[in-house]
Amino acid sequence: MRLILGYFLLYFGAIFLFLGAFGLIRLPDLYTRMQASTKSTTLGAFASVLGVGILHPDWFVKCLVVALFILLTAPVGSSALMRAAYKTGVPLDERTTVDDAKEFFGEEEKGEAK
Amino acid sequence: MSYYLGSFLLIAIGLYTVIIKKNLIKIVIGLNFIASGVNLLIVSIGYVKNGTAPIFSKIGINPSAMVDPIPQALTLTAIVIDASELALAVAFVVLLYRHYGTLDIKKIRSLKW
Amino acid sequence: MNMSLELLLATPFIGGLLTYIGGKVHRWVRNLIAVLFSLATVGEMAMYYNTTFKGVVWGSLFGSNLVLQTNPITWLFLFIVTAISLLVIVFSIDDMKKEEDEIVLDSYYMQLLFVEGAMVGIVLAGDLITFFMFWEIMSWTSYFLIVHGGKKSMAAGYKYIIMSVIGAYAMFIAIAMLYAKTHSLVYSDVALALSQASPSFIIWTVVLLSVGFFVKAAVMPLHTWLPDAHSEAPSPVSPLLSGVLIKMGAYGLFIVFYGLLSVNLAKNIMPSVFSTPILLYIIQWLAALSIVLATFLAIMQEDAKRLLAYSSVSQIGYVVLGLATGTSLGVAGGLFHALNHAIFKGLLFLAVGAVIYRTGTRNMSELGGLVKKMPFTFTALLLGIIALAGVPPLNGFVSKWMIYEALIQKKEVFLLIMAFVGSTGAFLYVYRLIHSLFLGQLPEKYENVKDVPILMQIPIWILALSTIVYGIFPGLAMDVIVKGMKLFGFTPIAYNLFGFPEGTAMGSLTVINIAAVLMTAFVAVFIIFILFPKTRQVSQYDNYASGQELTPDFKYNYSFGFYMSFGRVIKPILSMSIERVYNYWIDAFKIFGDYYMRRIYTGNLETYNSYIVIVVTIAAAAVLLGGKLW
Amino acid sequence: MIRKIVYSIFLATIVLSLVMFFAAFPFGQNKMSVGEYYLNHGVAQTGASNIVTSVVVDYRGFDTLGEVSVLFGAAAGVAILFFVLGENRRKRREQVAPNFIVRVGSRIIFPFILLFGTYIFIHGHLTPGGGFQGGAIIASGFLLLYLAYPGTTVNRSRLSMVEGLAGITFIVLGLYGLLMPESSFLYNFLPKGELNALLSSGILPIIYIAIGFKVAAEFAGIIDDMMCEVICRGGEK
Amino acid sequence: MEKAGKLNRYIFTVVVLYVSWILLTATTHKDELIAGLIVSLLVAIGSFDYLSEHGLGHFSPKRVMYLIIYAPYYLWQILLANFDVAYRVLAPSMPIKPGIVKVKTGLKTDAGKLALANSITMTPGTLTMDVKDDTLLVHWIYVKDETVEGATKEIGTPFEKYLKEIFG
Amino acid sequence: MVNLANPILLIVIPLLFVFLIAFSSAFSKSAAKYLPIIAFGINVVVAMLLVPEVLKNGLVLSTTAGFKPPIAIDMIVDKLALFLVIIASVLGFVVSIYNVAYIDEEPEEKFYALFTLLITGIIWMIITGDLFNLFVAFEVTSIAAFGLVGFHRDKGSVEAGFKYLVMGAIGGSLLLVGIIMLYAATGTLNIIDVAQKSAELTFQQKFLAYALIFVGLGIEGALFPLNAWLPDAHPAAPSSVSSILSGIMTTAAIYAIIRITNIIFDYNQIYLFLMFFALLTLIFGEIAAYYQKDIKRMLAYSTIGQTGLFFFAFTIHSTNGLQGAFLQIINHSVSKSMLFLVVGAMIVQVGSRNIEDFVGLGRKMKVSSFFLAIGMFSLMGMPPFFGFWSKLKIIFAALQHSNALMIGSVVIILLMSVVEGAYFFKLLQMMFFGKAEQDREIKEASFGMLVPVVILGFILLFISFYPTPVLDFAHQAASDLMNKNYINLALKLGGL
Amino acid sequence: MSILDWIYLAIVSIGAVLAVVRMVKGPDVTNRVVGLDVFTTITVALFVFFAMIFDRYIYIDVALVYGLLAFIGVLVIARFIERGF
Ligand code: NA
Ligand code: NA
Repeated sequence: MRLILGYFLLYFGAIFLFLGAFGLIRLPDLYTRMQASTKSTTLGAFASVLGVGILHPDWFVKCLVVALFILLTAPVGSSALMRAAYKTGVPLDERTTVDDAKEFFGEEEKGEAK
Repeated sequence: MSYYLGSFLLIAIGLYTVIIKKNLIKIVIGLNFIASGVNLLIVSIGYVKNGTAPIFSKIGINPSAMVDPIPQALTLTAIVIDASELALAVAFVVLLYRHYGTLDIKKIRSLKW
Repeated sequence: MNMSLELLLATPFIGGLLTYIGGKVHRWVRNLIAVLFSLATVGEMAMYYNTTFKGVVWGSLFGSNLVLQTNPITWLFLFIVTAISLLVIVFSIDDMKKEEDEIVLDSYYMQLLFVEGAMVGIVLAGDLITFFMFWEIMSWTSYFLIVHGGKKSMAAGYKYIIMSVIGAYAMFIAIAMLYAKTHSLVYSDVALALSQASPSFIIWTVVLLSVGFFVKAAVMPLHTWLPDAHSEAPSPVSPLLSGVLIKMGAYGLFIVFYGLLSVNLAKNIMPSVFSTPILLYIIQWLAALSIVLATFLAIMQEDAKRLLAYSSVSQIGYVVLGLATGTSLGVAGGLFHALNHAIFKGLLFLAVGAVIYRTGTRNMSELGGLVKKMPFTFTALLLGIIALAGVPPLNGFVSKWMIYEALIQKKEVFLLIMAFVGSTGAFLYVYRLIHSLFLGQLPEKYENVKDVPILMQIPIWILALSTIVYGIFPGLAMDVIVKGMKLFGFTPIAYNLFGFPEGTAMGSLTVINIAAVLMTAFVAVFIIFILFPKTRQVSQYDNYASGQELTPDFKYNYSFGFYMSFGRVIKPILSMSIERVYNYWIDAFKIFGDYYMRRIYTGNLETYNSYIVIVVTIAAAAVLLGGKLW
Repeated sequence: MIRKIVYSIFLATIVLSLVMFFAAFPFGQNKMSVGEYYLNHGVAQTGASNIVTSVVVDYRGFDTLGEVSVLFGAAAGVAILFFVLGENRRKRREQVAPNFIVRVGSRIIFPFILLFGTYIFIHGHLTPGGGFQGGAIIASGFLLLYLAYPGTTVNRSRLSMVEGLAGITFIVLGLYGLLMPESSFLYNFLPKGELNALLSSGILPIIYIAIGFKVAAEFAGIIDDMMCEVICRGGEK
Repeated sequence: MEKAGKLNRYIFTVVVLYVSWILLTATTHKDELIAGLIVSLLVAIGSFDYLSEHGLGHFSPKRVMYLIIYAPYYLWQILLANFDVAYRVLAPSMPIKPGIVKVKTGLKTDAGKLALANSITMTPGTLTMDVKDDTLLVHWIYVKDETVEGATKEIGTPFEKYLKEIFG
Repeated sequence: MVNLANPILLIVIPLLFVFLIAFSSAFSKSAAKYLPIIAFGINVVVAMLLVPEVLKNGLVLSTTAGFKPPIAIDMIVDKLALFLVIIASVLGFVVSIYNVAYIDEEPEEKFYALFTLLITGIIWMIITGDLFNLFVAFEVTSIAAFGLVGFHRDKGSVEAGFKYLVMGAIGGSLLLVGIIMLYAATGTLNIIDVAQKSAELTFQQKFLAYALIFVGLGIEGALFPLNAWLPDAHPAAPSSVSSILSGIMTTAAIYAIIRITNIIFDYNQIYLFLMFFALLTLIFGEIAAYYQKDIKRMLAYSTIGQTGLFFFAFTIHSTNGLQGAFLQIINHSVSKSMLFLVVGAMIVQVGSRNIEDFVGLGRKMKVSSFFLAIGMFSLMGMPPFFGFWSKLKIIFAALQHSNALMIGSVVIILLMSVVEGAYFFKLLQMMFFGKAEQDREIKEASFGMLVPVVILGFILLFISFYPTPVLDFAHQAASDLMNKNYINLALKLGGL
Repeated sequence: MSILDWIYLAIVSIGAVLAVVRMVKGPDVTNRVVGLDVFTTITVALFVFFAMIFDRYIYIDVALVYGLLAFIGVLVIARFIERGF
């Protein structure tokens, strides 16, 4: 049972790790790529590490620490990166419908100038 | 052998960079390539087939199945030294940029002859 | 006895240091110490004069054993060194007063005494290392003396020190080669080693040593430093340089050829020409060329001191020519001429120095007519030029005569002719000198010129008297020379106080007899000169040139370009100036440095990094080629 | 272009010669001589379960002293190069990070990073971690803080004090070994303890803690200088 | 809500760190526990100011309870998000309609806003780029509603009700 | 009671002071100024205490961590190392005094810490008995030097510092590769152990490792063409630092080459290979020095030339040659350090590094100029100064082998000595006999800067007039190295 | 290592390779960094996996350190992308 659950988590993680990377290749612009990669790899790593924890119950606590760490840090990194990308003018895909960011950052620039 | 070759290539790429590239940052990166190559070489030297890390974290680990601990220790030292050099190099680059307004090494030659 | 030699060597050095310290007290203290210590050196020299001593080994204070030795020849040179140094120091006291900076003077006297000490060391040295050490000390201390003379002297001094260093290093190689062979550089050991060495080794060492001595002795083509240095140096230094310092080269040659290498040995290992070993024969030719070319150059000079400087090159040529004959007579003549030249050239430089002291110029075309204003200096200079020209009864005559005689006996006709040409030429330039300075018209601005102060007169007088004493009593010098040469394996030549008795190698030569004949002739000519009508005295403004009235600027210029027409004749010879060759090398060096060296230190980091890679590549290639890169 | 080709050939030569050399010492082959001694005696002699640590801090502790000095030198060098007078340094306080997520995220993670760094260097003798890794992690916490709050200032004289004191501790511990009968620098004079226990292997953990503090202080100093260079001077130019 | 007192926050930090230490070392060995306490006490000195504004207030039962409820919900959302991503990445037609929209939030504390931002990032189709005052900037992979109100309702509201309780 | 005659103290005590400087800077600004003086004062004492020990036993070996080499790192002080350690400590002491008056730029405490670290690293390089530890010491030295070269932070300093750093870093890495190759071949890092265990390797195998070590150390050791950083870095650094860089740092690197060559790679071909570099170094250093307008740059190139000279002496590979090399090292260390200190003081007064501006300085700064002259004379090898004896020994040793190569080398050496004379005399003549166009307000160097100069000057004069003990000691050290006594003694004492 | 482990390794490795592809392709710095970020996350997971395979508990610490440094690295890079030096 433990073995099955462990390997399930491990494989579940592996698949999403793969998917995240695949999205990186397939999706058209940076922003959508990041959408895919952030969610998938985080979950993938999270599940994968927990899987190890379950397969090796002595280590469960430590694995949990690693998994939580990943869960906590990944979104922060991604948002910082995407913001930076937008601010340096990394192009959006042509299918993009709305762009409130211009306004959002525009105000900010003004705010800074004060 | 392949690991050795990898480290040699890293060293060679690094050397190539410091000779051919004109950008200060690239030169610094080249230095880092060389250093990484050397570190990889050191670690590869110490590797013993099927050896494990030389840590007796449990009772009864057989020391004869372990890799050579010396290269690992040396790498540890070398890495810190490389990091130190890197930090200083970056500091120099920043200052050079301030003084010369360029990162092109060809233009930074007020000292010659 | 041991101690005294050390004392003799130490006295000038200690004196030099004390002078410097004394200068901080008062300039008279300094001057007194300088005079007293040089006097003491002369005294010590006199005390042990003409004694033979060998292999005095002095402690290890300087890192290696300081080996000292004496023999009559060394005493001859020590006499020259100490005596002239003393006179120069005395002369300096007034002459150098014009230097305002007392500090400069403190170091000036110190350096004078150091040069003296270094030369004493060279002469007393009993091994080549001691010799070389003092040789180098002499080079740089004398360099400092030369550059005391102002802006131009710096270039001169620079040339001097560089050439000296080159010469010294040539010597150095030879000394090191000898050391590798014998592990002892004491003269006797070296001589022993040379007697068993291969001919090529001997030739190499001897040639290299000679190069060092040639530079110092200013034998052509290594003379180029001398005219500048001797003329630009301060007045009192010139006699020391011309009179004494260049003799160290002659002394060195003597030591090498007759101390380390015996004539017989030389004859055995190399072919002979005119029964002279080829090496010596070549040296003879170099010396003869020096005599002739330097004479021509002296004739062409406008600067009094420069004229004397070239004269020195030519006169030292006689010394070397004599030394290189390899016969008793020639070598004795050479040694004697070394002494004589020291005396009369010292005298001439001091006399010209006296004129410069009063007039402030040494350009001959700006001078003239000083005979009435400086009669004493005139007399001294007259004696000097007579001695130089080799006219009896003054001292230049006997030594030159000995050299001629030696050449005649060896049947070296060409050399003899060249030596004669040199002597004839000497008449031309010495006449020029005395005429331009003392005869003719007196420029207006020198109306109030007086003779020099007594302290400057004394050294001049002493030298002037010496020209007469050694001229009339050559035996005084021959005493030492012959005694010394015996130690070096020469057959002694017979001599007496007045010259050479009949039936000796010299034939018969008694200066008094010759002088009597000449005096008679001179008196006859003088009487004729008095009796016959004289040329009319003309006011100095009362002359014209090409129908134009001369402006005061030009009015004294009749002595400018005195031998111009003669100059045109010899110009092609002079244009082969050795100096051009030197300049060519200097230019080449500059181009090398400026053009090629810049391409190495480019300031380009990539290039620098590539050097590293290239060196590693060379090593790697060597490994790949199986280590057979060399 | 020719230059590039020529140097490529040169480098290829170098690589080839290296390959030739190492052909005699194949990868994975046991080349140990002294290393074997460490593996066999390390635990008994030093009490550290991590033999790398026993090499780093004990057998070759002197290398580590050097390494610490190198880092110290680099920090001092950076401080020299980025030296800014006090007035300029104060300018930095006014800066705010515009990025909310980074700001708040970093703030929350910061204490855990400190804790984790400490964990790493305290367990240096038991795990692959050690003073350097721990110190570097702590310093990276400071880096994070700077990213969040560019106005952050560290008390530089306190940093100097920490790095100085840590260095002094290292050396004084080493010098104490000279007082032992073995009279040897860095002699491990404390009891070795039980294998894999936190309190084991004598002076090793103490040294590693000192190194941890030192490295943290030095990297923090370097980061502080670099940030100051970017921010304080950035305004000037 | 104003900041808690210094001591309060310090103790909170020590507790959090000490728990983390125990998790990290994953042992109850006496030495480790003592060392952990010392380390937590020391580290907290330098860092309590950064960790939290509420201090021990975070341990109020209500907050802990909501947290316990929120955690599985959050994980579930992540799971959904990933299937969503998988769908969009793998579907041949690539059903995307990206856009950047603004989302309003009623959360007041920084921690709360961060939690919201992170939650949005980790959940289906959205990624927070920045937060300012009460506005979140969100990249949406399939824009359903371009207005601020609509977007807020679609993206923010589901999380906000829990987070409001947890971070107040 | 602790035995103070312990080589390890030579490194550890100054290092302790490095950290003390950092520590004290938190409380007091001025303590940092004086701590280096104390540190190197102690070092001089320790070095002196080692003298009788070394003379008695041939060498003193000190292990670390309570284990014998090759298990642990050891420090070995033999006669030769002692020689250099004394020079380094004395220079450290003297130049630290100079710094008190000389350094007036912030951040001072960092300067003092790095300065102390620099000399510590140099001593470390000299006495370590372990190859990797040598690399570490090399890096300690380099990193301190990089920072110090950039100390002024102006355009030139930064450029020089960066170039030096890049070349030094490449050098360090190559050195490390060479060391690692030896480790791969022998499984040990102790120099003597490596020598023993690498005995069965072929020359060809060893050569590449050697070349890498040589290049690495050669960069620091200023060997042509690896020395391009030097003429930039030495002038850019504060003069007191240049004094150490020129005086002992390059020497320490060369010494490391000498020792490693002698112990591990003692092949005739290698000496030939090295001689080639030595002569090129000499030629390019001296000729380039001749053209310099910047006085410190001139001295820096002169350092290259001098390095070439003593390195050549080493490649003669005979006791006499080594003796000459060691004598020349002493001569160069003392003289060149003194020159840099004097020149530093002069630059402070003149406000320029251009040689033209030094005209007439001989009259204004009499004491400084006097010692400048003495130093230059000794470097030129003019008797009666010490340099004469070293040059003499080198030439004599070279001509002991009367083959064309040696004779040619001697000719080159002497020609380059002429060039050296040419530029030194040019400067001296200008200083002493030239006259400045306008009168300048120039005073003698301050007392604090004069004292170190005078100390070094008197050391130079003393060994000039009483060189016998130094000559003898150098001879013993040389014969120890040639006879490999070093190895035997270390084996006996170290229990390898 | 069982066959299951090998398959896991294969899947994850392909993911890592794809991430590297993005790193190499770019086309801009940000894209590369995203590739790097994915790559590091995968590596962290792999570290933990290897800890299990080789039965070395301590590798997990390595994973943690690696993850931490990668995180800070991304933040630093993001900052520099955004604001330059
Ligand atoms: Na460790
Ligand atoms: Na390096």
